Amino acid sequence: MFDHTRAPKLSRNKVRSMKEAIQDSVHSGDTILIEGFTHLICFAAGHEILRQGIGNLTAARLTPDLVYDQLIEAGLVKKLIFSWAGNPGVGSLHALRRRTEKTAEPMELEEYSHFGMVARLLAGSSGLPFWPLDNYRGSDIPGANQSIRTIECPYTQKKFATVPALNPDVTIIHCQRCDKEGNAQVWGLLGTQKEAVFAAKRVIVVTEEICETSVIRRDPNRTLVPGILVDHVVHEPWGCHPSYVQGHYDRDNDFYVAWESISKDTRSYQDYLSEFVYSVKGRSEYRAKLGKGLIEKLAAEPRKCEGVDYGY
Amino acid sequence: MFDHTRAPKLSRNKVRSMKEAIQDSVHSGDTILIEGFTHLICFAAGHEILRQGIGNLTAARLTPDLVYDQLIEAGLVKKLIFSWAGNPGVGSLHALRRRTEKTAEPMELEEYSHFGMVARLLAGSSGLPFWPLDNYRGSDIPGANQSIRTIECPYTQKKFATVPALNPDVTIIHCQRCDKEGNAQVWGLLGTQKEAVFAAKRVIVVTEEICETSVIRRDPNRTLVPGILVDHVVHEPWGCHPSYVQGHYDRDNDFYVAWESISKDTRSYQDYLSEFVYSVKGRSEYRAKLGKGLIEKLAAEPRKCEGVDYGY
Amino acid sequence: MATSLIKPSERMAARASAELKSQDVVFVGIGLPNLACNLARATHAPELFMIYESGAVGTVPDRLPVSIGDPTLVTDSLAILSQADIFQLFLQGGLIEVGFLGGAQVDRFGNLNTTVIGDYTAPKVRLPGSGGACEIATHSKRLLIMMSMTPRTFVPVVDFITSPGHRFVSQRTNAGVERDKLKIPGNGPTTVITDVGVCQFRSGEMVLTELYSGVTLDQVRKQCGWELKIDDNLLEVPPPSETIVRILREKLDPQCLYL
Amino acid sequence: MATSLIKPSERMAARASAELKSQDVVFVGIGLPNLACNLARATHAPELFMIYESGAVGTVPDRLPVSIGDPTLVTDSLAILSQADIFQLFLQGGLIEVGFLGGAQVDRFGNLNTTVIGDYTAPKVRLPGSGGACEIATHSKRLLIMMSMTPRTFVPVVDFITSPGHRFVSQRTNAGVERDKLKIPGNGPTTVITDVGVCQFRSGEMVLTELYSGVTLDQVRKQCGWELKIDDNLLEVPPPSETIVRILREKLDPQCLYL
Repeated sequence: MFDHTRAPKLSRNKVRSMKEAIQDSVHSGDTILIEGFTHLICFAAGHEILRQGIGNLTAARLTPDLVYDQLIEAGLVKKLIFSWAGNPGVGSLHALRRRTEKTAEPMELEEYSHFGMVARLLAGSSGLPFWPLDNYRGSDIPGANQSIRTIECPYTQKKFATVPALNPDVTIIHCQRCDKEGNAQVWGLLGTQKEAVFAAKRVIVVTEEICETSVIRRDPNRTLVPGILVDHVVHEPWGCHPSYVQGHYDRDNDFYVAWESISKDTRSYQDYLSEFVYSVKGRSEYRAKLGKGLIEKLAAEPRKCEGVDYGY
Repeated sequence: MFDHTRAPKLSRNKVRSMKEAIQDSVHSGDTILIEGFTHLICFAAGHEILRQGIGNLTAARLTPDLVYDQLIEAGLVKKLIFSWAGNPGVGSLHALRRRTEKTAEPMELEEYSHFGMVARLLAGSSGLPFWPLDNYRGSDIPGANQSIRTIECPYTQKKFATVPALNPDVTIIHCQRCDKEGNAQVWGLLGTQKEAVFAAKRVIVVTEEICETSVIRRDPNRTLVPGILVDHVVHEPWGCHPSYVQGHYDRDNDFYVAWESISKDTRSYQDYLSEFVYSVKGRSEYRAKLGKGLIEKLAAEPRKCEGVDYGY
Repeated sequence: MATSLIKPSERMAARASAELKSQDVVFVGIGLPNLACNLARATHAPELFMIYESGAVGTVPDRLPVSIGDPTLVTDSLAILSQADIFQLFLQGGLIEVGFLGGAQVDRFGNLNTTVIGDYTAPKVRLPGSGGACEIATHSKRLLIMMSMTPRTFVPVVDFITSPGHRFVSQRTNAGVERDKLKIPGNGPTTVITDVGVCQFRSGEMVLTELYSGVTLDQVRKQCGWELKIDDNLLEVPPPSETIVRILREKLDPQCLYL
Repeated sequence: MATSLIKPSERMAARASAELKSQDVVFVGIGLPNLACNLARATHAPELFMIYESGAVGTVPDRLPVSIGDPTLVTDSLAILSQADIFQLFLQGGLIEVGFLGGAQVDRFGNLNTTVIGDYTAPKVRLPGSGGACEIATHSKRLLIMMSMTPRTFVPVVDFITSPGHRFVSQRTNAGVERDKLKIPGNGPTTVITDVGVCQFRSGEMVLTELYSGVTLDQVRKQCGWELKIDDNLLEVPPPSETIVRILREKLDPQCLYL
């Protein structure tokens, strides 16, 4: 929880390279949150953290997904805060399993349900140290996580669960478009991106497209994150692959399926990281490696909606 | 607070006249909430309640505004739940003042701040009996309202204020467009419309325009209220005057200013109600009485934004 | 089409879809539940109202979503809400009528484990965890469970209660307590759809009420980790019609992602 | 332009605008605060970042908003948020640097009354109530108060503390308590801009630090309901420049809504 000490971020031009933004905002020992629920998971940011080898991280996310599993495989994560750790619709996160099953030195896990993680971010973003939710009665989850506590309603005397605020040192989100000040517009699935940004000490917004502020101002209801929360803006087209960006490119479901066998074995896992992360300088090289065929296959077919009228 | 007893409302065609919708949804003794913060205040609904003379109401709103003052003047309100009762930027709500100052039989008031009212609706919409907020310490408001209580954070042992859930019997909102099922899209100021709808037992959506469901589906992020919450849809262009609808018509600020003298005196107040409420059958007659000049003056100048791409 | 050619997963999807009525508001999970919902929509329940925990409301997917956040769930949906709204307004607000869950283990009271096999701190198998399961089990008015029945999955005591059923017999915190005493808002599991038959809950305990044609009671008894109660009026469920199998195979899951 | 022609409200707006720096994040109220903010934006603080409790963020109004929900605040703003987000994320989240309030009564500790004159249950005057005032006074890092000084408005004890100042001497719940003891997150009132001069707070109590040119200390003493402390280094504030007065009159409030 903050004590009203955050300063608004009002610089006019926050555009940095991914390398600069990560270097400046992500430090060894940080609690990080790369947000995005299936949609808008910024793999480009995860890969840059891998390249810079920033370790000792507490990694928080509802769904660690492949992006955090890669950080775990590289040994950069000391603790995982999460609610569902799998490869959606496919299988397991194998680095995570190797670090938790039959190991002498298991990784620290702090585990909630999705609602619990959402509630942690609601508290963190709202300046409250806790958030109440009607959940967990009868479940063993609170027994496995001492941070889940109870509170009594002053009106009904009913007991409710609470979770503590989550305030990441740095939150990274990806959006369809933002201006140089970081005013970010998102459509399609919103996940907990807004809450994750408002909860964080430092914020990086990665974007498919940098637009003029006038574009933002023409449709202010579309803005998910006001720029005064944002430290750095990174322009990184295709920054989410194999995740997706509505209106830009589809999810690479084949990759998620293939990942099961790539990641099951440490050797092929390391080979993958070596080829697609460590030996590329950044996202444009990565994109080139994907190949034109795949890029064309995943590129979205246009399906534009109508605008609305803001006149008065 | 609900006990999971609400049924979703899945009728395909919910379109009714304002008369039918009010008759069916608003009953004597109800707690009502006509939502809208400056923007989208549905005077047409308030006027229909006046015409039907539905009384004994508990009227809840952050800003009672002129629309509730008229219900008070007509003697239909037994209790007001609110946070700011004035004529914004102009003066007082005179019916309310007559019922609270130097009167033998004062109206019952339950008073919060805006944040407190918002928090009541957050609780009501979220299925919790209370909502915590960091507020009211040092203020006399909790001393004047026993419903504001405190709760102790299980992590920091700090005390926070709580307010109880507000679950209106009926919520009425106004929107720019919705389909016949009540899927409602709103832009411009959002107030607490979403929370008010999710908190209510019955919901009326009044709209400037009824559109095809395909229009809603082309831009699903624009939807504020899913139709499964909605009982009735009323098509009522200019239903908010003297309030406004972004993209349709401006606020009639001159009327709000003129209201100060109309409402100061009971005689002129009743004359107004007689002419603009009781002697008209509905909104189209009211609109005709406004006159072409005013309609033209208030009609919005178009200022359309661009659409976005939902392809994949 | 001979019954023998029909896969158990197809029978499960077909039987689960029959649980859904047009206009039910259902919280859709990934995998077989998703197939079952889309089958219902393609057959007897065209107005099934589907909500996904990713935030998509009133979806009309035109391909089988591989994940609950697939872009096809967004395009042409009625509304996209934040996950805070999905969990607070829809689930906690009591608006979800039907929830769907599966798991690695289930016990006779419908307690589900998707967290660990073995001890929590030193697990034999680390499973994905709750995701939305705990709150779906807490708040859905009706909860449907879809799981293949084996002695390893239908167990006397689950290793971890991720999602609460009707009575809690875990060695952990809630041993012996009943659901109603804890004032859990949703009604708990109502039906378990397996690959051999269907169970309902009587006084909070699973009872086999339907057996798939071609399956014997002996087979079921061997698959279940406890002595499963059998209903006096056990029904035999015929195989799904050729039409339904064709819709499943050709239209809904031609790549056999879940079948 | 002679000083005598300048209205007190113009001096207040001009002096208040000087409190605002470019890039301050300010929570704008209606009336004179709104004029002051827009004057700052039109002069020395073009990048003043304005947020309205109605949900408009980063506004650039091209006419004087008559209400805090005026459509001109929406068009071309940077973002529109729900009021839940404004109060929870921005105010309670501690992102508002400058808040602006006025009231019917203020005491020496900066406690503000916008609720009732007289007894709460049988008031002489029923005022509008808090609106967002209580939470603005609770959470703004700096709080500016704008009020004309009269013996009826600057009172020894306010009839009702709507919005907390630095020390609470109400006959109601919080008599004698200091702000810090209650762990109120914002820093409380910092400056009071009146029609005769400006006060700052020293150890939580108002001290007159600036006197408008043409106003005497005697006049101030007559206007204040308690023995107002006077700063040793009392400054004289010159009248606003002709340019500023012209912007106020011709550009910002030609209809004299607030001037």
